[in-house]
Amino acid sequence: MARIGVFVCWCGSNIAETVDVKEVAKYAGCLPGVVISIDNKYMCSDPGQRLILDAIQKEKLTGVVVAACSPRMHEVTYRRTVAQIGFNPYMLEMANLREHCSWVHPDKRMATEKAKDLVRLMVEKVKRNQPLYNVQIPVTKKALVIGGGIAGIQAALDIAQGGYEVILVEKSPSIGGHMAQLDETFPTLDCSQCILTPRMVEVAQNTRIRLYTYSEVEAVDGYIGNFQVTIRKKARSVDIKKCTGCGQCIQKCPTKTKSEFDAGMGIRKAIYVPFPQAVPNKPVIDRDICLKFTKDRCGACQKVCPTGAINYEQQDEFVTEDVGAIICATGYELTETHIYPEYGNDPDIISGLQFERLVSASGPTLGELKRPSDGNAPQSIVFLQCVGSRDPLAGRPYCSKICCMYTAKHTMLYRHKVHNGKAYVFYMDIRAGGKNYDEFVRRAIEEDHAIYIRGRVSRIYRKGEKLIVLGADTLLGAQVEIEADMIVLATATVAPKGIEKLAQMLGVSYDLHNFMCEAHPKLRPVETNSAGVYLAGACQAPKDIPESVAQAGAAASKVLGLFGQKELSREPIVAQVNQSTCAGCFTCKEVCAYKAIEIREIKDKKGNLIKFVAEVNKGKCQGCGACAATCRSNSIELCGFTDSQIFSQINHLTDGVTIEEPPGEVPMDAEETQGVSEETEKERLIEKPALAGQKVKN
Amino acid sequence: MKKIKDKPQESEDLLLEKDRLWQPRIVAFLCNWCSYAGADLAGTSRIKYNPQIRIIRVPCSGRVNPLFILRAFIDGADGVLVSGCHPGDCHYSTGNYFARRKFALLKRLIEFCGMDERRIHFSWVSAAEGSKWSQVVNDVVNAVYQAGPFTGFDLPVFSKETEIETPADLCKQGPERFAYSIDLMSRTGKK
Amino acid sequence: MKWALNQNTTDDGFVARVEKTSGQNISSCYQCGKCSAGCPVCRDMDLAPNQIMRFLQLGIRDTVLASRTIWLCASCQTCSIRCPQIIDLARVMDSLRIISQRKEMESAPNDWQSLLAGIWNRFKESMIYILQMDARSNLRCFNHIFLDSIHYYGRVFEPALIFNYNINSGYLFSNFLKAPVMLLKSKIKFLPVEVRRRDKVQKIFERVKMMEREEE
Amino acid sequence: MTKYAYYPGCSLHSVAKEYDLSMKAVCRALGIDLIEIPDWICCGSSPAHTTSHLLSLALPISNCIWAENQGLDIIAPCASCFSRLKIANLEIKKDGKIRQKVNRIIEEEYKGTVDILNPLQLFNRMDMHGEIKNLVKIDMSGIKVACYYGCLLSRPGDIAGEDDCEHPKKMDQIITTIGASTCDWQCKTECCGASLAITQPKVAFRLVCEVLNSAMENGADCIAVACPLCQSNLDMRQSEVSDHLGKDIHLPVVYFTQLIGLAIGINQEALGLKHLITAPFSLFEEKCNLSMAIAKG
Ligand SMILES: Cc1cc2nc3c(=O)[nH]c(=O)nc-3n(C[C@H](O)[C@H](O)[C@H](O)COP(=O)(O)OP(=O)(O)OC[C@H]3O[C@@H](n4cnc5c(N)ncnc54)[C@H](O)[C@@H]3O)c2cc1C
Ligand SMILES: Cc1cc2nc3c(=O)[nH]c(=O)nc-3n(C[C@H](O)[C@H](O)[C@H](O)COP(=O)(O)OP(=O)(O)OC[C@H]3O[C@@H](n4cnc5c(N)ncnc54)[C@H](O)[C@@H]3O)c2cc1C
Ligand code: SF4
Ligand code: SF4
Ligand code: SF4
Ligand code: SF4
Ligand code: SF4
Ligand code: SF4
Ligand code: SF4
Ligand code: SF4
Repeated sequence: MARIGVFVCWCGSNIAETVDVKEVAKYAGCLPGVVISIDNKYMCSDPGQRLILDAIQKEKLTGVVVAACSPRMHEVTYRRTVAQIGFNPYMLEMANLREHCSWVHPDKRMATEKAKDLVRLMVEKVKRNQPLYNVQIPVTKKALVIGGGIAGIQAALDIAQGGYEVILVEKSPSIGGHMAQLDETFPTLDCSQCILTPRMVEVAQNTRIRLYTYSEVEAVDGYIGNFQVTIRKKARSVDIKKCTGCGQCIQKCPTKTKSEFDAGMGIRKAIYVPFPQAVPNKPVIDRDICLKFTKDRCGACQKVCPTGAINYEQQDEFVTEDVGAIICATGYELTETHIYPEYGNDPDIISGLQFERLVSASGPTLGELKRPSDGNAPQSIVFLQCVGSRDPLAGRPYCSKICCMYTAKHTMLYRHKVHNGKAYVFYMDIRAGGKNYDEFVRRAIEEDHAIYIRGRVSRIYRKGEKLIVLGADTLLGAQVEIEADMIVLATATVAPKGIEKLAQMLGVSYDLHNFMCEAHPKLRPVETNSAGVYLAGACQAPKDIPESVAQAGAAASKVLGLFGQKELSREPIVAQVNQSTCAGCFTCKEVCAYKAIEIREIKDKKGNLIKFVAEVNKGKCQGCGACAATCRSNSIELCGFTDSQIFSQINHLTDGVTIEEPPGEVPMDAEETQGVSEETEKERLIEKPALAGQKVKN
Repeated sequence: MKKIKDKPQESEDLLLEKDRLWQPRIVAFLCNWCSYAGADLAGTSRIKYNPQIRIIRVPCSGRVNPLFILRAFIDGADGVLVSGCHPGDCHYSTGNYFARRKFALLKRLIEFCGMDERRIHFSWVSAAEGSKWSQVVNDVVNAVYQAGPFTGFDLPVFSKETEIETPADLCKQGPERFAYSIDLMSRTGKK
Repeated sequence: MKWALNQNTTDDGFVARVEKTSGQNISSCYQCGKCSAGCPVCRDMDLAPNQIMRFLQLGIRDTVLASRTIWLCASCQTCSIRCPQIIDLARVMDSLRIISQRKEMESAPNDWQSLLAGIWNRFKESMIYILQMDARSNLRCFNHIFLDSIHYYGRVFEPALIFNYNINSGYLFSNFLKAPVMLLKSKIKFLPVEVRRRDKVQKIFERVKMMEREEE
Repeated sequence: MTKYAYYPGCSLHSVAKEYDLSMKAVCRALGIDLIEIPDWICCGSSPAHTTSHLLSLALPISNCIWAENQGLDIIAPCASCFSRLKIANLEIKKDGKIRQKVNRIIEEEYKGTVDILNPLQLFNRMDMHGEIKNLVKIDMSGIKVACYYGCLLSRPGDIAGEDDCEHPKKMDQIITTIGASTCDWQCKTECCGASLAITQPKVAFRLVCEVLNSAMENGADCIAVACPLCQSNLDMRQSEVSDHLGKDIHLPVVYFTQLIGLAIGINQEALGLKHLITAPFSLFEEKCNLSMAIAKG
């Protein structure tokens, strides 16, 4: 039998002024199940709290209702207090007499009536509370970083610095990401390679970092503190341990293709190291074009390799790792260059990234600016901003954020190479909000004399040697036609193709454009709604290097914070499945945003499968209750907010209403449940068709 | 709805008289993170509103089972309000979308049962919208007051002459109407 | 710089009307200028197409309606297919022409005499425009004669159309010079073909007018 | 035999009679039955849509009723008619309210089941390329054709159908099918200003100059069109254009159906070549070894 204590707080005069607290306490004392009901001037004060503790001990209370302020204010306080004497904190509830009553209803009679109701509802709820225990989760103190761009590199280094092990998975043959492809970087114009390469080497040398290049995450299981990840190490066809990186194989290889690293501006072999500073600096065979794999010929590389490192038989390898936290730093891609049919697909129209390669000293032209069609230096060049960005027609209304800045940078780099050349920029707005950013753009305009034209370009076509650019200057209100030798498109930044598969694996939501979603845009920018998974860099939204690095540091500090704890302790407000009634429909699984619902097999003693049921992973469940509201057989409950608790509140809304258990409610005892629900199930089955038939006839 | 039509026009005096006799009883299901906090803020800001509302706290509007609402009416409520975070702001990322879909369906059902639609309300109130909360409460109480005491469900009776709307019928009424029903189906159905 | 905006020059009702007739959201234009950049007629216009949008956004009715641009637009739709904000600017131009012409659609011929009378009236009217060097008369004039022809015959009788138009527009010789060539190539038909259901055509015109008046 | 309703429109009965003739002749040869919509009325062309939206829907739709009752799709060779018919149909399918209004105006019940096609789409839809190829008798490989689509066949997107509005290909495909070569030029879909030809001749003239000049520069022998407005606009002014540009422009502007007709050996007279203002005869005589005596009439 329930023994409930009610404690009504005056809150000085805050409550007592408009609510007759004495009357409320007296009323509460008469409610069935209440054994003690007291009022006090300040319940949260030390003597007030003592009152509660004494009553629990003296009256052997099974439940406590504190009728005071908002539970968002002091629930934690009171629960902590009662826990001190071994009373289950989740057997305590608060009735909100202050924020929801005395402060908002001036009429004393009405306020008192409402206060009585609120107390009554809580008494009824607490009668149905069950003792709950915090969920303790052990933590594997090893992190996984996916993506080896600047963001991933930074995050990995920071975590390793903090003393924990890191696994860095990169899908391409080398780490470095896009930053490795850049020439000089805004807003300082320092050389990208010079600042990036040392960090890459640091990654390679750090003993706490395990590097998997040419690898991809295949599966992710588990939850915060306890993830199991499967990594596919794609067959490199070169034994990294044996290879010395001498490069003889590459020299001998007869097969060529366009280099991805050079954004298609240069060529590479079938066996290749993507760029000279690659980490690891060991080649890989592109099996799609290698003659050995396509035509079973050649084998030159194997013949020439002094260490016998080439292995054509190598297979994809799978490794499983246990990690406690995951940082996703998979970066971005650019759209294809020729996305506007009205711009055509002339070879002299290139993307910003291709331009970077063309001007880079390590690029295919060794830094000499040559246009693709005839190798001449362009005497006039046109840059188009917002190509495919801020363009609902192309399906991307968002701003790519980095292109205003890199276009300004490109005009400078161009003018530094071709001193008398003319650089035109078509822009809509210049977005240069950052430290020293606008100054940088102004420098391009004022010192390097880039000609900025406000307007979009409608058409590009070739006329002999030249490309004709037909644009508008909206400040003049006139058309402009420019004869250009080369055109650079600031194409939109997009999420990497197929990244949604990884996001789904990680349980991270992604937006309309497949950028991964942070838990809160302002206050939790590096967390995701999947506990233990964090974001860094351009995978979340277009970002430049400073921002990517800042976010990587933030994500690393979140991981370090997590690893600093001995064990994770979580509130027990989680869902629970009544597996005897669960029909295994898994509707709950579909509504759970946290992928907390798993499929469990129920087997008999002989090990034969009886049925599949839902099971809640307490590590993942965040306690939203969507599943409980969805289950059609009422087989899943949210602890602390069970149907029975809520129905009892509804039930006692009006005085004098007969107290009956609502239909469809799950009785406490699972054994009983089975019989009942089977019967109702049968009834339903019989009744349904008959009903349907009737309706049609009428 | 039938009830509105049947309701006789009442004079000012009568309304005043009724005012003394009857007060609507309204249950509000508020999500813990936004609307409940918004109601708290109304309190800390001392914004006054109608006391005829009884709040039941739930973690998320997605926790609200439509049965809670029906049950509330059976158990003597005259009106129900469900309030959660603004779309896109859900603490649990998608809970309020599920809530929205469920309620669109429930609303149809409740209208079908002949219930005055002024009895059932949904709103988005954020933790920063104390004054909006008080406004919502007053609006809801007013609407329910207009609807009068809840006396029970009033299922429509289909005679042979009454035509039942099927999707095919909707088609006949022109594409907009049909589009609407499809839209409704898709909104209430699964993602 | 020209003076454009104050509270006397704006007319929100006008913007709403343009939005309704065209079905386009005027405020979604972000002034990128791509429409003007590709417009084949832009260099002959007094306001570039994106400027028309801008004036509309600000609700400056008179400047828009007085602009040559709306009469020069060739309805080629280049702007519409390339606008990043998916605005059908050609439709906006159409709506502006419709709005500007609405008043003048009243009189319509129902026999030879009134057809002639109509032509004579338009002649007088357009002479006035010509004297004022007003570009928009041309298209309006053409539209009326064209539609009158359909209204009366059910089809366009092109030679008469061009002939009438040339008289009316004052470009007496521009296309008229082509007539001999066209005759030579036997491109011109001498007798108009009348459709049998002429009354029906006339009904269509009347009902359209009626419904449009209802809508206003 | 495949049957289609045929909507010639005003132009094909007057200034563009050669389009009418050649279209019918080619269809006959390909086994396509064209049935002219009885007692059709004008589609209203651009004067209607720049004057009244409802009128611009009601006029075209009143012509579609017959085809709908017969269960036929409509072929509208004139690009302007095609565009008006197609747009009206699309709008009516999209918007039930508009449909009701239009039905009230035309006092008939139109459901919008008719599909509107232009000849390019027709040949493409029925996959006529193989058949045309089989019928080709004349070697056309000597001539280089600039296929000109103009505005009305390529814009807006739902008009162009499967074709790309910036780089349409359907006409080029047909021209290559009959053995001639096509050229890649930038004015394929540029506006020729036909709708301004009468009201703003100066503007139209500038646009014509640009189109003709570009075709010339890209080495075209002739321009193929599928629109009477483009045809007359580009055809009529070539002597003035020559004066203006200071170079001799002589580019026959022929309907693509006339080219098909020639290639598959249709009776030259039936193609109405003599109605073209810029005479194409010497071109065909020189480059295709054709005797054009009959065509000259
Ligand atoms: C033309 C151009 C010029 C620029 N210039 C500048 C500049 O001057 N200054 C500046 O600050 N910024 C500049 N930027 C922006 C800069 O490139 C980015 O801010 C930066 O590269 C973002 O780093 P990241 O690590 O987030 O992403 P990335 O560099 O894209 O790295 C992501 C890495 O993850 C890997 N990856 C992707 N998917 C997977 C997967 N599923 N599994 C494993 N690995 C995966 C990729 O292979 C890649 O190595 C420029 C960008 C462009 C396009
Ligand atoms: C009008 C306006 C509207 C804005 N709107 C938005 C918006 O809608 N969204 C958005 O994201 N951002 C907005 N911002 C920006 C936002 O305010 C800032 O990004 C944010 O407040 C920065 O936080 P902070 O902690 O860095 O600095 P601050 O908020 O300035 O906090 C610094 C604190 O340090 C204290 N302090 C200063 N010096 C000392 C010292 N010597 N010793 C001890 N304490 C010191 C100050 O008293 C202060 O409390 C807006 C800004 C403005 C001006
Ligand atoms: S030749 Fe052998 S050792 Fe040298 S780089 Fe190639 S694989 Fe490595
Ligand atoms: S076997 Fe393949 S990778 Fe090796 S040299 Fe030949 S083509 Fe190149
Ligand atoms: S950053 Fe600049 S160029 Fe890039 S999309 Fe945004 S506004 Fe356009
Ligand atoms: S200073 Fe402020 S208002 Fe101006 S461009 Fe920068 S962010 Fe915008
Ligand atoms: S919705 Fe209910 S019955 Fe279905 S799987 Fe989940 S718990 Fe089981
Ligand atoms: S309570 Fe929410 S998070 Fe937990 S299992 Fe149910 S739906 Fe998932
Ligand atoms: S193209 Fe569209 S958005 Fe750009 S200025 Fe023109 S109408 Fe406005
Ligand atoms: S439709 Fe009119 S405004 Fe638009 S591009 Fe063509 S001529 Fe210019």
